[in-house]
Amino acid sequence: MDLLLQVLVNGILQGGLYAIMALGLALVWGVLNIVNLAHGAFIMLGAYLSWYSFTWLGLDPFLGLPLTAVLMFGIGYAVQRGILNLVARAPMFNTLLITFGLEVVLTYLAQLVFSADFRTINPSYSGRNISVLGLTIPLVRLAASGVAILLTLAMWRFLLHTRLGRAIRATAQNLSAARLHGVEPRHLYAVTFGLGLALAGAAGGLYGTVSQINPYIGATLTAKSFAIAIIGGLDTPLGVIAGGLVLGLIEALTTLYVGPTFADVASFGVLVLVLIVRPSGLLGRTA
Amino acid sequence: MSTQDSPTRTPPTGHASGARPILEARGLTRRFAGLVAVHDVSFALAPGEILGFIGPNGAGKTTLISLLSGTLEPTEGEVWFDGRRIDRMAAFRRARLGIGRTFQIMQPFPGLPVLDNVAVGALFGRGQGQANLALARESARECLRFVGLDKHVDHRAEDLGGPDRKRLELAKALAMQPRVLLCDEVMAGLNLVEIDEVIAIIRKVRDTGISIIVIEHVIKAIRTLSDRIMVLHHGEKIADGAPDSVLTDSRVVEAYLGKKRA
Amino acid sequence: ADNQIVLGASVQLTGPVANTGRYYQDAYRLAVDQINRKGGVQVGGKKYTLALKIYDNQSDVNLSVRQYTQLVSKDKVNFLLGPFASNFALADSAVSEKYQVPMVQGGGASDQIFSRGFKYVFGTLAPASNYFGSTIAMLKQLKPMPAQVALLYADDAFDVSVAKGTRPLLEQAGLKTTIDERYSSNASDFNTLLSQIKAKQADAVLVAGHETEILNFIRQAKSLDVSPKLYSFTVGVPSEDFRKALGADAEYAFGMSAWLPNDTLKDDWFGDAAQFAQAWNTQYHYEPDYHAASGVADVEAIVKAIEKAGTLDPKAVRDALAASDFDSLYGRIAFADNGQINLDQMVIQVQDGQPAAVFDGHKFLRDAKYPMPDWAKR
Amino acid sequence: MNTPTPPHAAPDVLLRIRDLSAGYGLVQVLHSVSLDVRPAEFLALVGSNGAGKTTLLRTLSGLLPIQAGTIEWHGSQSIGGRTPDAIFRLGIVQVPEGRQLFPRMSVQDNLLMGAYRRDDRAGVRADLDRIYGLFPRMAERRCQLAGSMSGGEQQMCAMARALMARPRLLLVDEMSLGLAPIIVDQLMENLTAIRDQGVTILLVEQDIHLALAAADRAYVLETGRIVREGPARDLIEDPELKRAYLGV
Amino acid sequence: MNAPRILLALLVLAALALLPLYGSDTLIQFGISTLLLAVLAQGWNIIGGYAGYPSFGNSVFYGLGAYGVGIAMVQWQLPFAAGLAFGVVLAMVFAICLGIPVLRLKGHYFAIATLALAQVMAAIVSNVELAGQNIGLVLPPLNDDALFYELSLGLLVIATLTVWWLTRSRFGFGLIAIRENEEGAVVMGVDTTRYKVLAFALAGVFSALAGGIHAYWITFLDPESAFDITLNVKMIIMAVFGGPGTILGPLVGSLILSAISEFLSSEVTSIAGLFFGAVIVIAVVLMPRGLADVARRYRQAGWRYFIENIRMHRL
Ligand SMILES: Nc1ncnc2c1ncn2[C@@H]1O[C@H](COP(=O)(O)OP(=O)(O)OP(=O)(O)O)[C@@H](O)[C@H]1O
Ligand SMILES: Nc1ncnc2c1ncn2[C@@H]1O[C@H](COP(=O)(O)OP(=O)(O)OP(=O)(O)O)[C@@H](O)[C@H]1O
Ligand SMILES: [Mg+2]
Ligand SMILES: [Mg+2]
Repeated sequence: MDLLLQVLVNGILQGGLYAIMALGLALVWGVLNIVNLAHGAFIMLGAYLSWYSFTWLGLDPFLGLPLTAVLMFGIGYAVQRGILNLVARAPMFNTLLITFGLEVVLTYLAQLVFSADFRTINPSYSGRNISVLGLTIPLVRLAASGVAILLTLAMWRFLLHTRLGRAIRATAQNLSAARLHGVEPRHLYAVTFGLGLALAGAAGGLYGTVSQINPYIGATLTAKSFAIAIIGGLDTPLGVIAGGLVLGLIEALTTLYVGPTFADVASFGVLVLVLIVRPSGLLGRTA
Repeated sequence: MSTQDSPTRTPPTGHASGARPILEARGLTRRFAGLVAVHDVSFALAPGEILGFIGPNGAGKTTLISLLSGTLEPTEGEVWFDGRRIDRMAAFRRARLGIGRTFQIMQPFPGLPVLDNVAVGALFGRGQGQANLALARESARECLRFVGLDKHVDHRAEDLGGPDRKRLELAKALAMQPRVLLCDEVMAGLNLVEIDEVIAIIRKVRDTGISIIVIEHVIKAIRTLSDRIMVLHHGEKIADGAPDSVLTDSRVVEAYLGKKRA
Repeated sequence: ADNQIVLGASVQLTGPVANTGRYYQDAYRLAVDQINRKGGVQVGGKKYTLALKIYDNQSDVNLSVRQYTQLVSKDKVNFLLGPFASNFALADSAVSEKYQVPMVQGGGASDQIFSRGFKYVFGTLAPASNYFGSTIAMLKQLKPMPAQVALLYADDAFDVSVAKGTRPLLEQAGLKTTIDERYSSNASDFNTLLSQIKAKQADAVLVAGHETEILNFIRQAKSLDVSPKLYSFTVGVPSEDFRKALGADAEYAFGMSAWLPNDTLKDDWFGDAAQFAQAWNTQYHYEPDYHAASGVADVEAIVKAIEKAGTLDPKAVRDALAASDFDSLYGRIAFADNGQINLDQMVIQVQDGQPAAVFDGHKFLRDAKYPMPDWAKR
Repeated sequence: MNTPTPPHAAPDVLLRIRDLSAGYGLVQVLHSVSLDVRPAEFLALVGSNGAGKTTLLRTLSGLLPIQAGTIEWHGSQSIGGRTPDAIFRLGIVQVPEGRQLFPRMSVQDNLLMGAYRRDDRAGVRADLDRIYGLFPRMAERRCQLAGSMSGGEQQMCAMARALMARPRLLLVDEMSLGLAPIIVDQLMENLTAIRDQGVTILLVEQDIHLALAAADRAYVLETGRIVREGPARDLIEDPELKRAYLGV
Repeated sequence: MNAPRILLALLVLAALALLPLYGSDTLIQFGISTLLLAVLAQGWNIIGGYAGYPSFGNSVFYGLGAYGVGIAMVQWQLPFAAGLAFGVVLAMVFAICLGIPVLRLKGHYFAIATLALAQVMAAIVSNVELAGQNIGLVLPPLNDDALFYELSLGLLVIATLTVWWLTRSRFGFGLIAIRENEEGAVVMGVDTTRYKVLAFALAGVFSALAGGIHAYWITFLDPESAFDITLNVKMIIMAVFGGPGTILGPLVGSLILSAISEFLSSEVTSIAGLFFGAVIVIAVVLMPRGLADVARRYRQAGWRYFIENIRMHRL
């Protein structure tokens, strides 16, 4: 019983991290209709930025998050304006291909610049934990999930209740109508992509506090993010939280009851099921 | 709902001629989450008849057409075609039986030449014995001539202008050699002269023995074209009968035409 | 040039396995340079220098096969050195077999490589099935002896081989296995497994996996406050990268190595293993581990065989390789009939930030820090 | 039919189009179109299918590039080369063909998108109330997703959204397409009311009767060229037009 | 196709078929892997290019084909041909059983669903005793690259002929209709489900054959290499680069990209990956409609073609 509870707690904490990993992907996908295969690579980049700000500037990884996010926003803005925008109206495959190309470039650049060494962001409190009712709750994970959920909620409020957020949603739904109402899509697209990467950057920073980092972690993270975004639905950031938690719990429970190698089978199986039964995701609205 | 032993009823309302209806709906209902788009609608279409559907926006006209053509499944009710029950039949089978439709939001094959757009109908429609591409293209050409689109056979469908697209929709449906043709607002956005042209085309189609349902908001067209008009409102049938009597019905005027036009 | 002997290899310089792949490139380079500096190779009275041709296979097996073919058929290298990792060695050894060019490889330990009856592949890593052998021998001598063992292994050919070999050893030793789980390679979340370890109170945890996973495993063990009496890992512990990434948390981790930079290991070219480690450090600014030493031994084995055969003829050199028997900085090199070396794994443990040899398969070389203290008490 | 030279632009011209050519890529649709829009007038633009009416509106809004000619706003400011959002900021607002709502946003969010470029929060609030007064149906449905409404309601929503931008020139394309007659009449009354409040209206309409009955002045566009221009009342009686568009 | 073109095609084919006589061993090996990749791209072309369903799961077929050969030859000691047949059967069963639900999804969703299937296949097979679990299967080596080369070439020719037949058959016409507008196709009588599943299965058959040949050639397979999901991206890139929905596009695309990649990995070795990524990005930006479109329109537009392309496709 205790074990089950502990495993559920693990799953939920992991789910919070998953949510923020997928949030940027879902935003970019939902709004720009770009399936960003380089998303994981950008998370990796964010993790490295965090690592450098921790080891070189001595910045606490949580305090360093805003810095990472701002840098990543700038990178995202530039990448969208300078590259992705060039194929914004080309057939769908192209964005898949171009983001794949970006992923390859980023990964290899990362290996050149950062080397293939493994890194960890290891602040003094990284291994601390608190005990509640016989359950062990890792502090950093708790904080990371907390930050993740806060950021997701903030994103939700932003999209729903601010002018810019509304414009982003509007552009997602009808580009030419948005242009006819004063939206400058080039700027807005770049801002959206920048936001997506800022979130990826934050996700990377948080990821680095609980996992090791190397140039090749991207692909797996991209795949995970897909699963989460689709299970939760692209419509609302709240869906992403749901997707993250569902995935975290499925993985934890499958590992416990069936075996760790089935965790992927189970999570991608659920993904396919959700797609077939409810393509708009668990919390998405059916059109 | 059982497929076999539903008793054959006489159509609740019908054209004067006693012939067996080619297409019949019995108690059709379609719900979308929390909304009844079509509610218990029954009607029958006699062979060679032109039946007009009108009703306010959102009344359920397009939904009804989709239930008949099979792009939507009814929540309740039955559809009969020439003595066969077809409401659970896949859309493509209905097409092969001889139900052709056009779409209010036009559905061309955008990247294909106009000719091939229509050839799809010839290859897969009721005349689908025609597995030969060349023959299919030949009959497509004929259909295009029929609707007056033969100048544009080589254009890509997406480059056509509005009215030509409407014509293309018609030609595609006709190439299937349908026995029933369902037209959803093929005249919207045309001017009066063009409307007259389309009216003439539809009449010619009827003269080849095809039964037709037309949805239209252009009152002049629906009045001249229809043998009978059925009015939907909030998914329910509120009137059904000869054009003149239906168009002066007070409920129809109030819900649809407006006092100014009565 | 006609007084050159060219050795060819395709290794992982980029891609997910690049982290370990680079040891092989660095080892081959250092060995070749050192041998040339010491006068090259004597073949039938003539002096040859060694040259190296290395390709990057981008961690792609298909590409590596192609590159080995290119090395043999187009670049006409004389002999082959190996890639890293068992699945690569498995595919690439087929090339050496086909062209009958000897390949000495120190990157693949899986038993399959040597069970195909191939004549031209030689391996300098200890057999995968016996990786945990010495560790289990040590477990029996520890006080208190661990009662319950957890065995975790990644789902790739090598680690599954390790697990397969470990199970009977555990049984013979009379140790009870409470957890025996395979996990996906690249898994980053070990929380559930760790919670199970804690719940089932496993005393000793044996993990066969990759360094990335092991880093995550240890960090998560700390944050979940899971402290078994002992844990031991197939990889990571000997490498400097591992200790740098974990810092103080690397302490107490057991591992294994067939090699440590020990001045008792004498060598013709480097003097001894300690001097070799020094040379490596000045050259590359990181510490060598057994991958590195095994890579150097590969080059040395070829050179010894050439000199013994007195010709560059691949068949003759192959036969000389099969009959190898010499001491190197890596240990005694003598291949069994299947082409694989059999070295005993030493049990090592991170003590005061350095990997220290603790147990040699039969007896303790120094005290093991056992049992591992609780995380809170470190 | 000969192209009438427009009377020399009076000082009170809001939008002056001269010799405008535009189209899609290599396809030229508009050929040397000249047209004046005066402040606070209700101007109709009619013509058969494919004449280029939509193309003209899209060019005015900056969705299509100008191939030749000039468009001047308020005497001097040129529209050529401006992006749609810049043109929108001048006060030129379009109700596009086919409504083009933001389907998965609420009615209220759609209306607020109309006010995307406005910074006066209080003013936006006030306008929202005013417009809910003008379109009571929208007030009822303010939380409904726009895409789930019926066609007529969607058209109303599109009009209301455009008004939220406080347009100085309102371009309306094919207002009546696919709408029930009763709704068409209702929207037409709304348009006249808006004009009376000082907003200039350029209405593109297939139904000539409808357009000419409500407009002050009208232009007739035929295969990309202006072929007629004058007070709407006069054009209704024009025998040539009757033959071309009314089929009599 | 006119006579000179057919003649040219035959000449090229003859030159390719005779390559083992004059080509180096590496060239032949490069040929085998390139031809097999081209088969994959061509197979993808059927479902992705013609039916418009961007499958990211064709690697599953490839893997099943490989395991068909592996299991038949290693576990049952059957001949190679029987292994190929077994692999094809596996692929067809998969295409039909999973194609029916998954082909109901569209666009990105279909892409992701198939990607997910590709992801789990490795995990599933690694639990199958018969398939050697994670350790994989080691096949008896057959040192006859010329044979593998000719087999691959033959397979590619058959795949290409099949695609050529598609373009002039009712079946292919139906697929194109589905690609252009599925809802429109249904109401015109196209049995979309059956056609899509058939296209998926057809793509699967070719991919499985390629996988089978590859497995025997490389003599070793494990779940990770057999169900390598990056293979999906590769075949799609090649097809899209050449021009999806054309007969020769995928073929030319894979030839050119393989050549570039091979050149890079032997010439600039450790930054080859970097360059390859950059080449893809640049190629997509300059010609988002594939080589086929360049071939069609380059003659009129010349170098301006690329600039026009950017102007046309950017926002
Ligand atoms: N897929 C759907 N999901 C939810 N509601 C739907 C769906 N399709 C139609 N509806 C709703 O059903 C009702 C009937 O729609 P339908 O399209 O049949 O109307 P219509 O009579 O054709 O209207 P119009 O004259 O505007 O074309 C509308 O209120 C519409 O919003
Ligand atoms: N996207 C496009 N690409 C190429 N040509 C186009 C495009 N859209 C329209 N056209 C062509 O431009 C011409 C004018 O079209 P436009 O839509 O402006 O006409 P319209 O007067 O608005 O007609 P309608 O009454 O049908 O709306 C037509 O011949 C049409 O075929
Ligand atoms: Mg309708
Ligand atoms: Mg128009």
